[in-house]
Amino acid sequence: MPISKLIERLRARLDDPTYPEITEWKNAHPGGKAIGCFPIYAPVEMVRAAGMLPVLIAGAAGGIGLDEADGCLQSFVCSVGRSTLELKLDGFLEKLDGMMFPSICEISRGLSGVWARHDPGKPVIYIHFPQNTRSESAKSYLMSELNRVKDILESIAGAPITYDALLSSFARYNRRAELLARLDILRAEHPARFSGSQSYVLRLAGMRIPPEEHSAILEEALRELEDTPEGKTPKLRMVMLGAFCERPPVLMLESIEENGIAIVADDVLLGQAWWKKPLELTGDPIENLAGHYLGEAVPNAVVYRHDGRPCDSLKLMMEKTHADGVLIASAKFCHPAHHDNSCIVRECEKHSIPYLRIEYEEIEQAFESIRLQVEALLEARERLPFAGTGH
Amino acid sequence: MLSCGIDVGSSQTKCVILDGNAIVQGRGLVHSGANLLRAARHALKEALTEAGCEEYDLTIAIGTGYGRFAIPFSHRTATEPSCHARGAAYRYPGTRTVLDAGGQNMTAIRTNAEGAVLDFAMNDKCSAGSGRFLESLTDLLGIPMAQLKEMQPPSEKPLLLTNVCSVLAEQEILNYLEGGKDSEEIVGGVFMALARRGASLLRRVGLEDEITFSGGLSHIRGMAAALSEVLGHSVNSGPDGVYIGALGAALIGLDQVMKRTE
Amino acid sequence: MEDKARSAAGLLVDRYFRELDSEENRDRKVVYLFTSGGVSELFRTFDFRIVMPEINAIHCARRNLSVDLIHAGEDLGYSEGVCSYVKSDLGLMLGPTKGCAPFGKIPPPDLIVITHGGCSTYIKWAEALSREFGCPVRMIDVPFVREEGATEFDRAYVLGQIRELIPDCEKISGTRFDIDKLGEILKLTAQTVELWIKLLDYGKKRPSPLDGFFEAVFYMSPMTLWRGTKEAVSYYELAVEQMENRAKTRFSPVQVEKFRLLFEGSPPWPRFGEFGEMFWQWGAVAAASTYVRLGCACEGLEMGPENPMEFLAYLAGLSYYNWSYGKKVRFLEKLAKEYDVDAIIANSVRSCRPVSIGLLDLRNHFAREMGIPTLFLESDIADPSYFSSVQILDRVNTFLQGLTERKKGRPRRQKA
Amino acid sequence: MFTSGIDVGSRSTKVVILDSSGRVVGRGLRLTGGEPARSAEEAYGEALLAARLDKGRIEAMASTGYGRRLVPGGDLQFTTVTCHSIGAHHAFPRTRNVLDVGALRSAAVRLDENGRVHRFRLNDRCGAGVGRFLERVAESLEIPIEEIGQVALFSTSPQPIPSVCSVLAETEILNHITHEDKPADILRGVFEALSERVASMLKQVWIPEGETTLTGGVAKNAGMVRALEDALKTRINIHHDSEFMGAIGAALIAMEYVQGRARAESGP
Repeated sequence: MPISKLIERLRARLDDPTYPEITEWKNAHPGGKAIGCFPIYAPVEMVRAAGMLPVLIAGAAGGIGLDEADGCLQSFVCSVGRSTLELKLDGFLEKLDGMMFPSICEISRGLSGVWARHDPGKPVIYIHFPQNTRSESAKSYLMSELNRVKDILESIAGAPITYDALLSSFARYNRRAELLARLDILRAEHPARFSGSQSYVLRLAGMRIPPEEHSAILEEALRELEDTPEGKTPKLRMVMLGAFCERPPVLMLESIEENGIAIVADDVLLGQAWWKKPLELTGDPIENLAGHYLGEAVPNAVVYRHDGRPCDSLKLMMEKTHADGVLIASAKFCHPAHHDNSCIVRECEKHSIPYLRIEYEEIEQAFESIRLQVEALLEARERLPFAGTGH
Repeated sequence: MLSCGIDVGSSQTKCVILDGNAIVQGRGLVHSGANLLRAARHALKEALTEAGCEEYDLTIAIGTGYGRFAIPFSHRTATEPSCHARGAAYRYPGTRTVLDAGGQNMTAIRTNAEGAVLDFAMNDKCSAGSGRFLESLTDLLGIPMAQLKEMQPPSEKPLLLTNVCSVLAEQEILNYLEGGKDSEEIVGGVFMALARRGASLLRRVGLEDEITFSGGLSHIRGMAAALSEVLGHSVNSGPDGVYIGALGAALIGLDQVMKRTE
Repeated sequence: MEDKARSAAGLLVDRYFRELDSEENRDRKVVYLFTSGGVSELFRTFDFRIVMPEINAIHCARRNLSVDLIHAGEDLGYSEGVCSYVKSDLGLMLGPTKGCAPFGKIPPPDLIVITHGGCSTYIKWAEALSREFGCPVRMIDVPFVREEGATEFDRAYVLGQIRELIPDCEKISGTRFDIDKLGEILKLTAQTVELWIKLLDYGKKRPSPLDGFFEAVFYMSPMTLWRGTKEAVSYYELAVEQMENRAKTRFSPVQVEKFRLLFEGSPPWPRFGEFGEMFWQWGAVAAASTYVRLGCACEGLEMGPENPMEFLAYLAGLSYYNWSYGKKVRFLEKLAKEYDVDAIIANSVRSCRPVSIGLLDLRNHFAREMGIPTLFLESDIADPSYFSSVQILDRVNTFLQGLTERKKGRPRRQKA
Repeated sequence: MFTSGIDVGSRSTKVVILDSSGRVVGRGLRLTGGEPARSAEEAYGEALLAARLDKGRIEAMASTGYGRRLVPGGDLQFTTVTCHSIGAHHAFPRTRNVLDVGALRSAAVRLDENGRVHRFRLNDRCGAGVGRFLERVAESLEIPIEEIGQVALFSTSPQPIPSVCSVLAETEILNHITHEDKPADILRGVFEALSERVASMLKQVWIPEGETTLTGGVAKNAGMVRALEDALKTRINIHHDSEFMGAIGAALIAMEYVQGRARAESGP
């Protein structure tokens, strides 16, 4: 079916808080278990290798009010944190057989603790990814963590996770990463054919299904895009940074793009594009995974980098995609993003790169002030002739 | 013997006068405005006239509400939750849980048959001012309060307002207005949003039958309806809900006098 | 009764800041170290001058300097959502003041050590400082402590990182590592910790001779700034002695002790005095608080300084704010019991997630399941604009009046 | 040749009609309320009446403000950021910093040498709703909104309002009222607190050389202006039409549009 149709179809069920995909998968795989994973990156490869379904649980994206969660988390906690808990408290996550929280930030750490209180009896797995990535002891520590998680996952799955299973799971995720990369290139080259919001929907579709099924969708998309006609050329090509954890609403990207801005690259759903290069398919998979995390994770705001330059990813993206400007889009109350943004802003000012600094919330449904800023930016760039004549 | 309770709230000032048998003799309700002392006096005057007596007839006067310290003629002050618990337990004897929704704060209170506060939870700092919010909503939408009071929560899926902050909620509403939503829908959405917030506060202290809705918002029919819809449970509420705080204060006054006479 | 311990602590604080930039210390190297999980002893061994950015922020806040510094921080591009400690410290160091605080000049760093103990903001904070001062950054990543406690792997990881720090410290400080010196320093630390716990334990007496929060935070400064020195030991000997005298005379900081409270959460520094008054005027004393124990005296030492490096790694893991929700709750239950408190006050501070996440669940746990009245409050550690006196006072009064009524033998609460 | 600009704000709707020299010949003002389209229609009628013109004489019309899309017959639609900047620069050609303080939203704009928008910021979460807040304060103090500015000038000891949140600030104000503090002092405190917020927003785009112009209804508030000048340590341009600046900007755009069209028709 044409890409627009495909997107439409995927979008229809994107934010269904009842997670029908899990039910379908469990029906198709009797006795199968599903593990929820809080953003950004949790060892999904391992979950899949255990024959279980890893599900990215990144909030409810506006489907529900946060009334229960507001009784547990203060209003200065990011929406993804609050709405993820809301899903739990509203009973939407009963289908999950366990929940994983990576050590990305205080919210994730905190939730891992509170979660058990609201979901007694079900395993809550907190995994501490070493922040001191260049310490000699980091690798052995991460391996011990991964092995600890492996044991828990095995006990949930009721079956051991073999090395072969791990390696073939790696292969599946490598495949998906490769397809995503091809789509990224296509988008950067033909934003008028394949928009940022479309690419985003394609990636969102992968949150609740196994990587191989996601890959199938991506392949279909690639086929369709071959002979999709070009739309009208965008007024401005921008990369979007800072939205690596909390999902920006699809509607937000659309209302940005409908004004003639093309989002040619972004860091949303970063977990899907977590590796700089494919996972090794030989040797000790646990060691591969640990080594890969310490060496080959993409630069991001929640893994400390000793060269300590949050702007690396910016420069990289802009060169790769010939972007004109930067859309600094961070979730409200996302500390890691807010810190890095101040550097990115300074970088943009220094090289006089046009930029826009916007804040969003996953639960938002109206984007007037964002649209206002986008339009104002474009009006300013279109250099209305009379400005300055001063009469 | 007469006991008087005065509840000086952020937007309204209420007064209730009880006789020795705790029968309501007179009530007063005025806009608080900038001069709380004046407001208290006016409310008291209204109540006195209705009770057909003079200020010196009052055996005791108890003040409550934000402006409770501004009332020179009150002998003692009590906090809102104590008064609302006491008042609610008296007005609706089955009461075990109270939601007091006023101009500034929403408070959920768990109480017992005697109307003592067992536990209470107040709204998050960032969701203060819900009552005032409804007021400002009226001029944002250009519909009078009287009309707002008659409006009902939506039957089908209500508009979802995501902001707890009333300032940002106003912007959200503007976005909806621009999106062509009509006032009915928006007011309904606001009712539901406030009700849901109240419900989650109530759950924080533990829902226990019966539930009584008191304070300034409680006599807005739509709000009460929305609250019981959200809770899926009937809620005591009525036009006199706004007086419950003052009633409680007056009852606490009676207790005082009784103790003294013992 | 005058509070000798408090004035002595004040003098030690002043001396600390004075010596940071004093003439005779100019040639000693400077390390910036983050408090929570920070192992100052290691750097004492190399005779570093130790600057603690959080402590700078606290002292700016206590002296009501934060507002301007926070604005300075925001002018650097840090948004309204960012931690107010970070903004005021960066405002102080990188803003117009360029590190000159009224309580002393903060020297620029030769080395910055991130102790990632419970707060990833430290990382960003350190990055910002190193960008400005162009000095090396090292890290001690202390794994989040799960309910079942730190594992051998956690400790091995921390130990490994500390070992790796030594060559850098030697290079920068130009001093060779002397494990015996470290051992001596750690002995002093162990003594200090034992004395500190002894001091806090006086809160168990009725009436409590000290306020375990509103007074103890001031007694805490030497624990943070002078850990591992003779000064610290002799200070706490003096403080313990004062408490002993107070106890003998049944002295209570609130004259007549009416309520015993347990405080969870950080102090709202800019309005701390006002905050304390709200409770003291009701005769409510903090028998205990978690904040004063967060450094390294949470539950007392389960291990001695015999093996210095292992002990160091152990100390790094004791940061309360690096504990998971479950572990915190168990600890609070223990304190509530041992200190026999009437109620718990949970103060959520907007800036600090590690402190605040879970406080509402904690309130519900204690108020509903445990039947211990618990008040939830909101303010901030350094930004006074998030301290709404009227709102907080109203809540405190309501809460304590409720306690009074319950004490008056009003009907006991039924279990929810 | 006449053009018109309509600024549909969250609180009030403003309309101006300009003649070809860019002079304002007619103004219209209405509360926006629940039906922006109607309010705009009425304000437009008022402006036409004041200008003694009939619709036919208006060659082009541009709209701005939150309700710009709701206005019938607006040929052109532009953001408040652009329109206020153009208006401000038209009124004070040396303007480099524009501050538009509206009822719910505020914007700070830096213009380049040619008066084009260079950088801008919108108010952050807790800084929102300045204009609305002032209305509520005036209401709770029972002083007409037009007068609060003057009243504050008589303050002798301003009362601090530390809260950034206008909702909580209201409770603090209430508290001052209970303690019977002088309205002048309360208001002065409010203005100082608000200016702090607005100033910190402007500072993010601030350029010291060049003038600063304040637009929007708040500009008529002497007390607020004074407080802002103190906070920014600079003089601020205030135009007697500050409230209409957005509309004027829009009308100027409409004029350029007409002239551009004319040039295009006459050909090269």
